[in-house]
Amino acid sequence: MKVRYFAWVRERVGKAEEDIDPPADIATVSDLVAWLSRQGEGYAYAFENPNVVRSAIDKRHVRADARINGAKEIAFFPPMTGG
Amino acid sequence: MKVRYFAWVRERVGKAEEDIDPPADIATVSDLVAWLSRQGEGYAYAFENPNVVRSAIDKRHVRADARINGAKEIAFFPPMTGG
Amino acid sequence: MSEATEMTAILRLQREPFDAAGEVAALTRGRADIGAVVTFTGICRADENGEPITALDLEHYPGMAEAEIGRHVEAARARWPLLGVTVIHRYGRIAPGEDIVLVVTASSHREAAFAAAEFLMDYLKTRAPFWKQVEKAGDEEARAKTWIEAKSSDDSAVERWKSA
Amino acid sequence: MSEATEMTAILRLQREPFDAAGEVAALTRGRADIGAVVTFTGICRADENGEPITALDLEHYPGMAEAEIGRHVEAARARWPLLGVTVIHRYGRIAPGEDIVLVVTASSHREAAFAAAEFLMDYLKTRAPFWKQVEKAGDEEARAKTWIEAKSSDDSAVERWKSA
Repeated sequence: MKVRYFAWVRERVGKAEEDIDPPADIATVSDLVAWLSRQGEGYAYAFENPNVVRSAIDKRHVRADARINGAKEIAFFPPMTGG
Repeated sequence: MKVRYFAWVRERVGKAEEDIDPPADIATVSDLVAWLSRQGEGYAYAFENPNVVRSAIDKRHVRADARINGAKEIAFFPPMTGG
Repeated sequence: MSEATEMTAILRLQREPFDAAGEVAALTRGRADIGAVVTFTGICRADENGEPITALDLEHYPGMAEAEIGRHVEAARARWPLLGVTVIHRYGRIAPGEDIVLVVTASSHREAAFAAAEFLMDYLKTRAPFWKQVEKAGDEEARAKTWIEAKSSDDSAVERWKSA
Repeated sequence: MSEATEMTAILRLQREPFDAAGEVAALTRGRADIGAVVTFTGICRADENGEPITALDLEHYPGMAEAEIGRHVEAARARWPLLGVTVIHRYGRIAPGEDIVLVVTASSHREAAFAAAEFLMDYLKTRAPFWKQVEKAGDEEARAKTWIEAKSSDDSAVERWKSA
């Protein structure tokens, strides 16, 4: 599964994307956020306030309780500031 | 006092403007409408439904109960359809 | 006048077509405090109430039209933090596809620009002394002209600005 | 597809500046069923929260940005009788005075054109995956970059489209 990071989430994690292989009991986006937060200081910093970070599965916005089963690409990013 | 007519009010009255000298007891716009309606068939037709015709005194919208004393120019016209 | 509140207002009534892009450029040129520009262009359609037309003919009340639009531009300025407003309204004969009216509003942020443009259009429709006649298809002799009736939906649209 | 409901939708993300007037012309050319065109242009200001900036830098999520904007263009089409929609959003470095985003909506009447343009802008601000960084004044080394925080007023603006 590919994970992509944008804006300050990308800067804190220290990379724009990576391939990950989380354990089988990681079922939802919030499980994945908790698991990623344990993968190093940058991750912990990026997700220090998990309610602020938004997520998308396969290029659609999802909530934290969305299931990640079957996802090809999961993205994490701050609230959008386009327009 | 100058009176101006626009759109179908102008067409029905048969002229775009005229100078009038109404009797002294004609105090308001609705008095003037009633008086004009008696000046001929075209006027009667133009003002047959006085609630539809709008009026302006010195280039400002006014209601039918506005006093005409001191007015230089009074205009009558249908509801506006600009824009 | 402080630079922060500098506001350009342009108001023109004319028979000739206008250049919307040129008007927007004139309003924003050399400024870096404008963050949002809303442009409304009203265009003559080839039909009115489902019937084909060959032209619109717009009559106006010279002097009052400028004064009335000017009062509403002032009201918009008083109500929203505008940095620029342009209103151009044509009169005379206008063919389908041609522009009729242009409203441009500029502000730091989009909310004021959108609200002021809608406010001005609602008032232009119901309060500015213009009257539209449609010219229906036919040869020179047979061309019937009919005055367009005011729409009650336009009256309701203008009402919303009174309560707020 | 019947001619009466023919609708043109143009959606582009690009690094280069755009030509708003050319986009409006492309949307309206050769048609006489469009009576109202609303154009919103978002422009880079020289200040952010009162502090001078030298540029904005826009990051986006390629693929998702197009898909998300496309979904909202579809939602706008479903909700209002639109005859044309254009959305262009730039990314990369943008200097003060330069355009950032363009939304053009065309309809027979003004209400739909205004509402759809506001709807699309509210959604672009809060749902399209773009992130703005401001570059503050200073020499090449000293230039500090800061991510702009999302505004709660933008979240409230988007809420209004849900109840209606």
